[in-house]
Amino acid sequence: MSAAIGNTIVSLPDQSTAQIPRHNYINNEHGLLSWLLTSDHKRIAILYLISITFFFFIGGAFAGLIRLELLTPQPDLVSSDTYNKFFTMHGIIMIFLFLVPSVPATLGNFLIPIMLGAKDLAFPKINLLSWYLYMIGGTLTLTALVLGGVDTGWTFTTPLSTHYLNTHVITAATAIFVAGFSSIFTGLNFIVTIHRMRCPGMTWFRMPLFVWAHYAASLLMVLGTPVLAIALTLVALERLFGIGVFDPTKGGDPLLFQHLFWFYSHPAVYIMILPGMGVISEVISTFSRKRIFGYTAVAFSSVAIALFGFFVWEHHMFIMGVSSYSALVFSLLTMLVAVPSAIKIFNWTFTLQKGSITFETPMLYAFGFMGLFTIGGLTGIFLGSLGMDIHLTETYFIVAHFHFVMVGGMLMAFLAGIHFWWPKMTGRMYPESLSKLAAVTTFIGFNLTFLPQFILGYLGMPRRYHAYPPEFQVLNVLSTAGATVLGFGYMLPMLYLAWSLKYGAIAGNNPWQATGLEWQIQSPPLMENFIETPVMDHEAYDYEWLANKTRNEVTTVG
Amino acid sequence: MDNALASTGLTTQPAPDPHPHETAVHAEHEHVALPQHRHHFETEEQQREAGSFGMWLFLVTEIMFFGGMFFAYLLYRNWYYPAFAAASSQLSVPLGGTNTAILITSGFCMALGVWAAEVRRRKMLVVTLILTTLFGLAFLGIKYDEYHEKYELHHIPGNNFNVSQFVNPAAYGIKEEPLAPDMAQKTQIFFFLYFAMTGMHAVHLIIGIGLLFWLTWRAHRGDFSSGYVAPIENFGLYWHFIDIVWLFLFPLLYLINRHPLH
Amino acid sequence: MGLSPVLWQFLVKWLHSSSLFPTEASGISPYVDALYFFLVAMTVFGTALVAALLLAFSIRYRREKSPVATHVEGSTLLEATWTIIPLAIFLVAFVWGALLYFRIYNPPANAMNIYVVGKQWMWKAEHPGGQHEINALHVPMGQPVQLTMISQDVFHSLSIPDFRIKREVIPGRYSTVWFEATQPGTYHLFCTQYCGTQHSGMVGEVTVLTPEDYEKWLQQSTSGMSLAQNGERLFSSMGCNSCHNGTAAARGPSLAGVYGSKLTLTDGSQILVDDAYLRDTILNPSKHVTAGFAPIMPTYQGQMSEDGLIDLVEFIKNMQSNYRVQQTLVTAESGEAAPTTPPPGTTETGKP
Amino acid sequence: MAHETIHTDGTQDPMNVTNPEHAQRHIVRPLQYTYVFGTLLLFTGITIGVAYIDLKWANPVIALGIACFQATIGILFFMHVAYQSRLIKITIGVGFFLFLVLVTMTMGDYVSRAWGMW
Ligand code: HEA
Ligand code: HEA
Ligand code: HEC
Ligand code: CUA
Ligand SMILES: [Cu+2]
Repeated sequence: MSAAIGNTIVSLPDQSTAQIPRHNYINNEHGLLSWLLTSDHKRIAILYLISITFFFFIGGAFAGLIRLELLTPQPDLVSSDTYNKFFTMHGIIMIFLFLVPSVPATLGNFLIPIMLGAKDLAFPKINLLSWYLYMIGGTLTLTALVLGGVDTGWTFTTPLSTHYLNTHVITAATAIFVAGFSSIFTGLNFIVTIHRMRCPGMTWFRMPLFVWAHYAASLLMVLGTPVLAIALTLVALERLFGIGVFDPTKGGDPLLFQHLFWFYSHPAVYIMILPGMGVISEVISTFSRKRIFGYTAVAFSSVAIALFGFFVWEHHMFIMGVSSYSALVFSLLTMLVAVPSAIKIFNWTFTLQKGSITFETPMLYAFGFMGLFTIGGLTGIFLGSLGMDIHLTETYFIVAHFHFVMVGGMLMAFLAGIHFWWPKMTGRMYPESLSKLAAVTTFIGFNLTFLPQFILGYLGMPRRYHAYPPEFQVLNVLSTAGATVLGFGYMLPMLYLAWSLKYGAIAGNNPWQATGLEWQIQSPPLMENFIETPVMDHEAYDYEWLANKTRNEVTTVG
Repeated sequence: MDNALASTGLTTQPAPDPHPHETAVHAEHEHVALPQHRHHFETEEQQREAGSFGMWLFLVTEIMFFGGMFFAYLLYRNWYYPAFAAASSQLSVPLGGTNTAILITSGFCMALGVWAAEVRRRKMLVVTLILTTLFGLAFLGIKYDEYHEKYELHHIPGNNFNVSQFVNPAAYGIKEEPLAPDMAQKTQIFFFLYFAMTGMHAVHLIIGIGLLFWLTWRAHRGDFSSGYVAPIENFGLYWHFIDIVWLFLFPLLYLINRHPLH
Repeated sequence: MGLSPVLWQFLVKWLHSSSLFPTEASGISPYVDALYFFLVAMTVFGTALVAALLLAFSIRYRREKSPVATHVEGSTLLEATWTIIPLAIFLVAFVWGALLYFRIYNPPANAMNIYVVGKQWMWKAEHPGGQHEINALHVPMGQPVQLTMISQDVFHSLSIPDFRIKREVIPGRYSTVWFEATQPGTYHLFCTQYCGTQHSGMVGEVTVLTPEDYEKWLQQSTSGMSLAQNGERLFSSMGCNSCHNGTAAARGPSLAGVYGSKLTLTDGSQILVDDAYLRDTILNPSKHVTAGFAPIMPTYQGQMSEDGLIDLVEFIKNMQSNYRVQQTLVTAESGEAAPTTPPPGTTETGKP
Repeated sequence: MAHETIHTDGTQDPMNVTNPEHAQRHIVRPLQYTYVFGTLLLFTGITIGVAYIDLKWANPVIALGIACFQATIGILFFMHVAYQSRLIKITIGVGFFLFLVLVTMTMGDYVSRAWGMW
């Protein structure tokens, strides 16, 4: 039954006879309430997918407004207060309501139990609670927005946020506090599930790398997020009572807030990237039909990133008046934390060697990820290097750096994952050529948007600027032009994925001929995933095992 | 055990079965299914261990949560030691000490409660839970009294905060060295941390007491007297954790410098 | 080409007005740029390497060419290679960057000092001669200039891209940065730390003058009083001289020559007196009490602006003898307007 | 962190079947609780008593030492960690370790700052 050799591995069932399985998690129960009260991890994943997409487009709309304002050097489109609210809302929404939950809460939620051979996450109700917390956090953010917005920047710098602004800081802080607990509970659920719910035979080193990456990210969520929670609580209290923990005139230290904030927010960037790295591992392996090169190295590098990620937060404060000696230590540690990422990139690259590579859409996104994340990561080295950071910090260089890792890296990985698992989640294929177009469009648009920003940054254009000297205009125009292309590139998947829900080709169990447990069950899966508890009797990414299995299978769709 | 299962680990071995996923039925591990057994766990043992592991992870997040405040405390105590010492002397050691004892006792009752659930004694469990609740309430009562006193002395940080007591203790009949006015201002940071830390602790207690009511009711109904002890056990962990936080708060806040200054 | 004429104009304008990197207008710029080029080379090399490998493998092992994948487990040698080589490169970046950092943030001893106060949303520079300027900074060429900066409200950050320097301006604490301008001209001065509504308006111009022009400029823009002279006035009007008058009966220590010396505190520790210490001891005198004195000095927190503090600091810095202090005492007494000081033994009740 | 995962070949480690984390359920007897209870009370008394004696720098050290000791026995016996699996012990260890990272690395900054606060 193996697919004929061509430039693709897609093996769809015969479309004239194929059907979506009669029983699956989607049609198991009906009605809105059956979704809102579900405790099925797959349904919760779908709830998350819908909500984060919603917030992504809101965040994206703000990005569009930012770029529009920056088209001209004059402050002409909106007032500076409004502009400040734009980038604050953009940052808060994109980070806390989109990127942090993006892959873990959707794909992770959907796949981790299946990949481990479990029926559900360890605490299904807490999983649902976590979605509700997320929604409360999101609603509060929207409330803050509707009431007039916040203009602290996503970093809530004290004493600005505590004493000098009269916008809805407390509402926004509460929103993030609540959303933070949603993330803590997701992480907690994953860790317990990974430790406790693996099916027989599923040893640590038989787990897909996707699960390893999520394990590492979950550690960060569980250990880091509470510190953000307390930092924001203190901000809210200080705002309410004006006590002075962060107020220098009353003897407090504003840098204390920075320490607490970045103690979470640096690890948070790894919360954002690690799950994406998990996606890339799956995609690369599947489309080169090979086990990931250096499986253990990739697995351990995830854990190493999680561990070292906790020791470098001060690199966000290098010029803020921290001690030079401790800056030295943190700069050194920053260099160390970059190495595991390099290990991963090279292992993925060498997975291709001697493979049998095809170029379906998820693979294109994965290639995009590798190139852009490398640039983004290496520009992180610029910032970690003390003397260079002095010139680059607080300029567009930083903006470019983090959009390269977050948008070029994580968002690409998210889209790779969504396309890759779309057939599993919905039972239908997305339209292949249109999606390739979207992938290429985003890649081009992305580079056009953010490459000029590196140059702008080195030229010295400060970030969070509403108006700027006229000589920076050309690069800004390029950037805005790119953002338009990019926005178009992101609208496309939205549209055709929605279209495919009804009209897409029926995917069958395993359109990619992939090895993961999730591909051995029907798509969309059953309510409790497996008819019988599976037994893992082979290594992860064992394509020979898959070939044997397929050879012996009588029918594909039963 | 289960070597039969493990021997299927060879990857090259052809799998003639169209459904290679064997059911993992392990008779010797199957306990009598309790009504509380959640469907997605293989065994009840697994469920119980997952529960306590999850609870511990949650407590670890709590460590980090309180950790942020403990760090702020450490920093400012080192910077403004005289202010911290003077302000700390305003707290009542008898009340704080009593509260410590009360909380330890309530923890002891909780521990007995876990035992009672484990040996399936319904009455005993209910009684210990009620005692735990009562001691928790007593703690809050005393705490309220202390807060109230601070309120009357204008020691609540904010607009009404007043440092005159530290600048001029003699006028208040307090035998303490006066603080310089600028240092006296810093007592506000102490009191802020005092209220933030004990307040956060109290919030945890209040949540705990809420849960205790619910658990007592369920225990009374007999939910936990048939071998299903996980909720009691996990709540016990939470309760003890709050006690332990207090065991640090008490010396740090109340006992900074109790011997006369030289 | 379908390039729109508008865009074309922009491109031409840009090519004329600015290159890919900013002017090198300070002594440190070439060093920063050197590190930058190294890092750019690293990025280009790393990205090219990854891209080349991806491309080569994609072509060589695409499905048409390589229908069946060959199993490869991994290779310790390769893992070691791509652990050690990037690590080595990153460590070079670390050492290089660290050397530069200490160079940019440690001013040479002969640097002239200019004070900068940041507030929402303007920069105020104060030259020792008393020249004040708003959103502008005039500096001489070829001479190391140290900026001693403080913020009156929130975090700001002073950035001069063409000098490749930047430093956060912190509320409640002096921070410093230094540079040596090498080219006359005007350069951007930005506030780069987000500081509220008009953050993007908190910009100014740095004008680098030849030493002669600078002298001329100083002459023209003087307001008559130097910072130290202002400080002297404050020293008597705030009543500092009632305690710090250098007489045997004085309740406070003599401040002559205190700047740059090492003080022993009551708890036995030693501390170097610098600008930051002087400022802090005026606002929080009881935080570090000099050995042999009682903590009776009142706090001036909230009674003095950052400008006033700078004047006082500048005055104390320049105080080599108590002569001038005693002068202020004499004038004060003869004018019958004795400075109000708290009576000995009692201290003011700090109102919140 | 993958402490219990030595068997990469997977042949000896059919996880959830015999969970190596699986610890014997141990019911702590009330008498033992009483001992712990007594010790906790005793040390609360000691910590109060010691606070009234001037021991210079040793005062806070002793107070914290006692608090740590109390916390340890509370965790070990009231919270049953002494009888728990290694996994749980490690989890708690990680929590405290990370708290120490937060404290020491941040303090490192404050202590080594040159602005004379120390
Ligand atoms: C997903 C998010 C993400 C990720 C993964 C990273 C990854 C990294 N970041 Fe980034 N960062 C952010 C998001 C992220 N960052 C954000 C949001 C900010 C700004 C916050 C704000 O102020 O608003 C920021 C800011 C920021 C700063 C602070 C700058 C400042 O404010 O002054 C620094 C400084 O060190 C830094 C460094 C790094 C480093 C060293 C990495 C490393 O982990 C990168 C490691 C990866 C690689 C190194 C690439 C792979 C390597 C190779 C393929 C080898 C190449 C081969 C050879 C050299 C031979 N980042
Ligand atoms: C996940 C994180 C994430 C993502 C995906 C993005 C995506 C984008 N970001 Fe953003 N960005 C941040 C995180 C992110 N950003 C953060 C953390 C900051 C710092 C904030 C701060 O300083 O506090 C920032 C700041 C930031 C700035 C700097 C602002 C400043 O400092 O003054 C800019 C400027 O160009 C920018 C641009 C963009 C662009 C063009 C995109 C594009 O990729 C977006 C493309 C998507 C779209 C364009 C959406 C398309 C859809 C529509 C337009 C339809 C909308 C329709 C309806 C709502 C009906 N971002
Ligand atoms: C009531 C008396 C009094 C007044 C008024 C006073 N001081 Fe002081 N000052 C002291 C004493 C006593 C000390 C030493 C103890 C200490 O460090 O607190 C001191 C210490 C200092 C020091 C630290 C240097 C050293 O040698 O210890 C400086 C600087 C200083 N004062 C500056 C000022 C300035 C500037 C003013 C006015 C704005 C002022 N003082 C007003 C009494 C006073
Ligand atoms: Cu001042 Cu930005
Ligand atoms: Cu970081």
